[in-house]
Amino acid sequence: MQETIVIGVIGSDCHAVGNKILENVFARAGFNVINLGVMVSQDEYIDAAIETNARAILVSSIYGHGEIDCIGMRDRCTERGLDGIPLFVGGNLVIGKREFKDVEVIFKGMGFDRVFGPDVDLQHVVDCLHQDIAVYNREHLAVEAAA
Amino acid sequence: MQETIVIGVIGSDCHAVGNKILENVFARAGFNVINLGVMVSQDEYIDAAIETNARAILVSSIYGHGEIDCIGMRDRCTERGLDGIPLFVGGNLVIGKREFKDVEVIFKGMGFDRVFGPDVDLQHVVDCLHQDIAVYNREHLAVEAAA
Amino acid sequence: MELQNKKIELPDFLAEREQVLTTWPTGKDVKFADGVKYQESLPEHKRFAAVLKKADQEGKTLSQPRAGVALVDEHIALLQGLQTACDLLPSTIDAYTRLNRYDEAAKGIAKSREAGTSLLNGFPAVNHGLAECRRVVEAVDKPVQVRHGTPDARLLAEITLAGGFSAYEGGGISYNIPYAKKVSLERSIRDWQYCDRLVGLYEEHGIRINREPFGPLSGTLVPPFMSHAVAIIEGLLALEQGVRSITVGYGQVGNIVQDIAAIRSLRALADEYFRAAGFDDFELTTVFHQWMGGFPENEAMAFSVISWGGAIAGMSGATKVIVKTPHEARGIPTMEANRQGLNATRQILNMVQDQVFPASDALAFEVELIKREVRAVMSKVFELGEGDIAVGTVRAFEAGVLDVPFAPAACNAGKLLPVRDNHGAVRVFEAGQVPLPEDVLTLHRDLIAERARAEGREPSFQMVVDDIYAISKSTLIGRPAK
Amino acid sequence: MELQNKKIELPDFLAEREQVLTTWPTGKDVKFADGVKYQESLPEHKRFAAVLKKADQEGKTLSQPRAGVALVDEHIALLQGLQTACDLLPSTIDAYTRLNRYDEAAKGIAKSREAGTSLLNGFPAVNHGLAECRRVVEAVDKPVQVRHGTPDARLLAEITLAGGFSAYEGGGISYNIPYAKKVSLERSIRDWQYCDRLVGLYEEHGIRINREPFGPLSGTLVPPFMSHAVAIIEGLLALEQGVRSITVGYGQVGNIVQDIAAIRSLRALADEYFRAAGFDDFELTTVFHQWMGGFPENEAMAFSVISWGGAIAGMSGATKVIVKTPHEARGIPTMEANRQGLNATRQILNMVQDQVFPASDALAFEVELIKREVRAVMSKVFELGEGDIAVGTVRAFEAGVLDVPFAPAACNAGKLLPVRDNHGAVRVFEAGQVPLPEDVLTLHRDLIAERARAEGREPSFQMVVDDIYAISKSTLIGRPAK
Ligand code: B12
Ligand code: B12
Repeated sequence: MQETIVIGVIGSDCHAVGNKILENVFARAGFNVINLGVMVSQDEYIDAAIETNARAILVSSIYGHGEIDCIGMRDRCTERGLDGIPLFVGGNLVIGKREFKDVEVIFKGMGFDRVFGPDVDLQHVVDCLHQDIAVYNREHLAVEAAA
Repeated sequence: MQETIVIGVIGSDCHAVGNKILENVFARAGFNVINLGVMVSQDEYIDAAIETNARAILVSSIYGHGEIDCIGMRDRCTERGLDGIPLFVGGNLVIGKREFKDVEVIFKGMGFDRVFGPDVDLQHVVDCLHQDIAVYNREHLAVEAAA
Repeated sequence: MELQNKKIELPDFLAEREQVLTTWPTGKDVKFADGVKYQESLPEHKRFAAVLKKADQEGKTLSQPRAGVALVDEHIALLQGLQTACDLLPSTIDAYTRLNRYDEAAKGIAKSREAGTSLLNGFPAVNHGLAECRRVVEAVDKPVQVRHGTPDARLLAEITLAGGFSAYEGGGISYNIPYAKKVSLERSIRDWQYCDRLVGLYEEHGIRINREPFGPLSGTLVPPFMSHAVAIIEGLLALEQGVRSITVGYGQVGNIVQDIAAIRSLRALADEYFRAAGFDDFELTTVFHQWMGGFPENEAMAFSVISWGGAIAGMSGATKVIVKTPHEARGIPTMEANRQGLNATRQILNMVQDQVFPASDALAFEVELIKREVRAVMSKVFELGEGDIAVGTVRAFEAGVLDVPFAPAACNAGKLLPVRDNHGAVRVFEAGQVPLPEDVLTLHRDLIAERARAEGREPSFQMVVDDIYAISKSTLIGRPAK
Repeated sequence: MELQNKKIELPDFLAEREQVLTTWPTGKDVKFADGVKYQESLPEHKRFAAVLKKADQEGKTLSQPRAGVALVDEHIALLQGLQTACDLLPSTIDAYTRLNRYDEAAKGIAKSREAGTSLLNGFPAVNHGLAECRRVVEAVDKPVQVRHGTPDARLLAEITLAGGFSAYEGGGISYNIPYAKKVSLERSIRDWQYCDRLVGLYEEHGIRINREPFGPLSGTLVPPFMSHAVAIIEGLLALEQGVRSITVGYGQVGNIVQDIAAIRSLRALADEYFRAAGFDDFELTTVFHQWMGGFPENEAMAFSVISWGGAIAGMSGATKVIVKTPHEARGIPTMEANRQGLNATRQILNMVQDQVFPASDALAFEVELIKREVRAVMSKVFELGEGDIAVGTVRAFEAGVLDVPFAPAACNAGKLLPVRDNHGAVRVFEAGQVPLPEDVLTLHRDLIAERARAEGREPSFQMVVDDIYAISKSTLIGRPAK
């Protein structure tokens, strides 16, 4: 089954190149990719995910304001009924050159399931997606169906 | 009065370029420069200084073995009657990139009056020479004359 | 709004101005006469246009970093730390301000105060306002330019120019297409006519402000002719509004012959088009941007990319070079990293300064090729605009005649696909609707085929992707792994 | 001793060998047959000549650091740390060993053990002996070369070649003139004939050892023609003794045209002279040394010097490049600094690898100029030697026909004074007795005069001194401060 995922670059961020590559990679990996492009607001991701019944949201932030733009994203998902939807974030997430593990702590703290640096191997991300979507389908959507 | 100074590169060191420049600079500054060139042993400096009645010995070490080659130089001078002669050392004195102040401590510990890094301003060295030779002439040679 | 390339009438400008100055509270402090007086008070060595002109006359290449942080005192400390290692200073504006989201910039300022470190990717000049901008200008001893990426940069221009900045980067195309998503080109060109008109007004009052179209666009495999066309159009639009000091720009692609040919042809073409449009009293200079695409993360490797850019900038004869840092792949550089980039650049600029890149058939060929490509595109733009370059530009983007690779703007066709040839020069793989002459297209096709043969694969989007990553993975050309 | 360029008779060689092996206790472990067997056991990818040949065929430029420390385990760790960042490995020998002062080297080893850090500026291979050398070779996965500066390198060669090193740098001129003070040229040439004969003997037994005359000489403003003449002579001497893999070298001067012309002419001339001497079964490759003179202390600036060297090495088509480090101005580099130099070099090599430096009149002119200069010098050397190049070389140094600037050797005239021209190329300011054609001398004089005019001063020794310091002070040409 072709799973749907939503991707885009959050906030006021205009970096388009990585986004075009992510679309290409995930599409070739068999996903139905809804690409919102650059400068996407939290609600735009969520609208798209609800509309397309997506199984994961992948947020990019390249320009450094990720630490501000991503605040509250998880709560907003939950609020709007996307309970437990896999939330990935990747890119140059904070201002300046900082240790990746510190950056990871910040974004995990915000409720992102997976945090990736700019040099991530995208094949690894595809694997993570399959894995997390499987769990999501089993746990959350099963619960929903039962409810 | 034209003071005589002895210069040369100590040990098995073949670096000749700085030595040629030092000769040129000190000669233009008015010194009578006895240049022993490269690969000079401790005794060769001292022989030359005695022979020419020199007022200072300037040792170069560029190749990194300075820390070994310079051991005992001050004692040898004293032994051979060059009591208190101004002893300068300069160049890339030790192996590796180390803090200059640590290098200075080592060579001052060996009895060198002045220690210089490779980026020293040679005009400053000329000033130091004049100063130290004046003191040497006053203190040591006066003593000698009195004796 | 009826867009046309025509100097904005003063009354219309002033009426618009009143409105612009109310879009954020700090606007109310700006008085034009006071701005002129303040600019007049700046000494020659802090006037951007004058310093550029001198360098141009002496055949020197000046260096300039990018730098900007959230808070004024920190920003001053940063520029003071950099000015001993460079010739020209920037103030890079944060991304919220670029999109006129001053409330978010305000939040960023507050959070940065809390965090004790800048959480913004630039200096929010509008929020800080006129007096603070002057504090910046006064605290440093080199000319300062506003560098940003703002489709509607009217208020920013009002505040920073009255604030003593003496150069202003950007343009209605170059600060829309790579930087925005939904801003119409009519809108951004019109708003930049305002900025240029403001600069023209300063000019009328004896204050020369330098204007610099942003050359690199998306920074990613942009063929020289396309960025040249944009730079020339923005130059023409600026001249019409009264701008007189113009620095046309170009982002390094990494092939020595193409890069040197690009700067040479850029200068020649700009001069030619500006004169053909009836202008002859402008000061034209050039800027070379060190590689603007993805950088290697390894800092030693990054130094080589920086250095190579510096070498080509110097040998091409560019008037200034915009300098990257060893932190590029990762994040906003520290002052120290920024200084390292500048020092590396200074060394290589000094080393190539007196060297002449030899005249050769290969170089002449590449210069001629770029010139023909630019002329083909420009004449179509004029044709579409029925003689009006502003109108022609909007229609050309609609038609895909002007087309910037990898740009986010909705009004950009995105059909032009570049790829490197077997020597690393950027060529056109898919032309989309860009009207290159048939023989030129054949040439590009042949050059790309040569590479494809060498790699034993067909040219494809994967080849393009490989090229996008290449420099960050330590090569120029994205060859398949053996 | 009657010096001549003639293959040493085997019995004479063997008799001498017996004596050589007794000059330090570790010599007794060396057995030639065992050395051959050991060399035979090395896999192809650890054989220097084979790896060079492959690179040459593929048009690649390989990178090689300098590195050596006092103790074996530390030396192994160092090479292991470097091998992931380079193509070829070195073992740089310490300065005591270079002068056969093995007792002092022993002291240095002892003191290094005590200090817990290397107090020697290289790896004392003779003191460590055969088995320890093999331990080094076995611990790494790339070919290893002995790099030194030893006038009498006979014992070192015996031990290291039997120890599995597969390349040996040096020569009777290039390891005397810049490295020694009182060693006669007859002596060093004769001792290097021994080394070459040893390599020839390995060759006769099917083991190809690469030999590399040391190109840069004093590393300080050496005009290309002079180092070319030395490299060609050492190549001829080596060929005569049976050497078959030869890498001729050159130290960067910093002017792009002169440097590229130097590598091109070096290869062409070496090939020409080697063939003219009746050899046709040699493998010829080239090595480009990144700037060998004084470096800037600022590491970012040093990176630019390194990178520029890498760029030119790549574009000149040199087979390998010897890499400097950001610590160069200060001291023996740490492994990390050495890796940084290699990483920077790798990046730029990869970026220029597929670029062709365009053919131009300027380049062709410079190639032709160097060729004429070399031919003029070489024909005088042959003439002085009455056809014997070994004899001719000794007489040529005596006569100042061969003359290396700033070299310490007493047998070097030191009359040749180089200085940069107005574009940074190294020219002849005072020719001494070097027999350059009159029109060539006039050309040099005119080029230097052009610079002098530009600087508003007469050419002088001060100008030379300014050039010596220039790169370390961040410029190529030592212009007077304005
Ligand atoms: C090209 C570029 C630009 C171009 C962008 C053109 C365009 N519209 O796309 C231009 C010149 C316009 C530009 C502008 C700016 N830029 Co910029 N830019 C770059 C640069 C050089 C390359 C980016 C790129 O295209 N890389 C290639 C792609 C393929 O890689 P990528 O973007 O990283 O994406 C990959 C990964 O990150 C990862 N990934 C990304 N998202 C996600 C999400 C998930 C879930 C996963 C798994 C993976 C993942 O996968 C992607 C594909 O491999 C980088 C530095 C660098 N990387 O070398 C700076 C950089 C990103 N820019 C930066 C900044 C700050 C800006 C500006 C604000 C200007 C400024 N102050 O300097 C403006 C942005 C304004 C705005 N509104 O956004 C900073 C960000 C700083 C920080 N985070 O601390 C960088 C890092 C440079 C720096 N060191 O200062 N930029
Ligand atoms: C050129 C050079 C060579 C040439 C020398 C040619 C010749 N015969 O002169 C060659 C290629 C032959 C060479 C060989 C070696 N070199 Co070398 N060489 C250099 C280099 C690049 C420049 C030296 C130079 O000429 N500088 C220009 C002159 C003008 O400056 P200077 O020599 O520093 O002298 C000035 C100052 O030091 C000062 N000064 C010097 N002495 C004194 C004394 C007093 C009293 C005062 C006040 C001032 C003073 O004033 C001088 C004039 O301004 C330096 C690195 C650098 N500096 O960039 C390495 C360097 C000096 N070499 C080095 C080494 C180790 C060697 C070798 C052992 C090989 C090796 N292992 O790498 C061999 C030496 C063998 C031997 N027997 O000595 C190391 C020394 C390392 C250390 N100290 O830790 C250096 C620093 C490179 C490095 N980072 O590894 N080298």
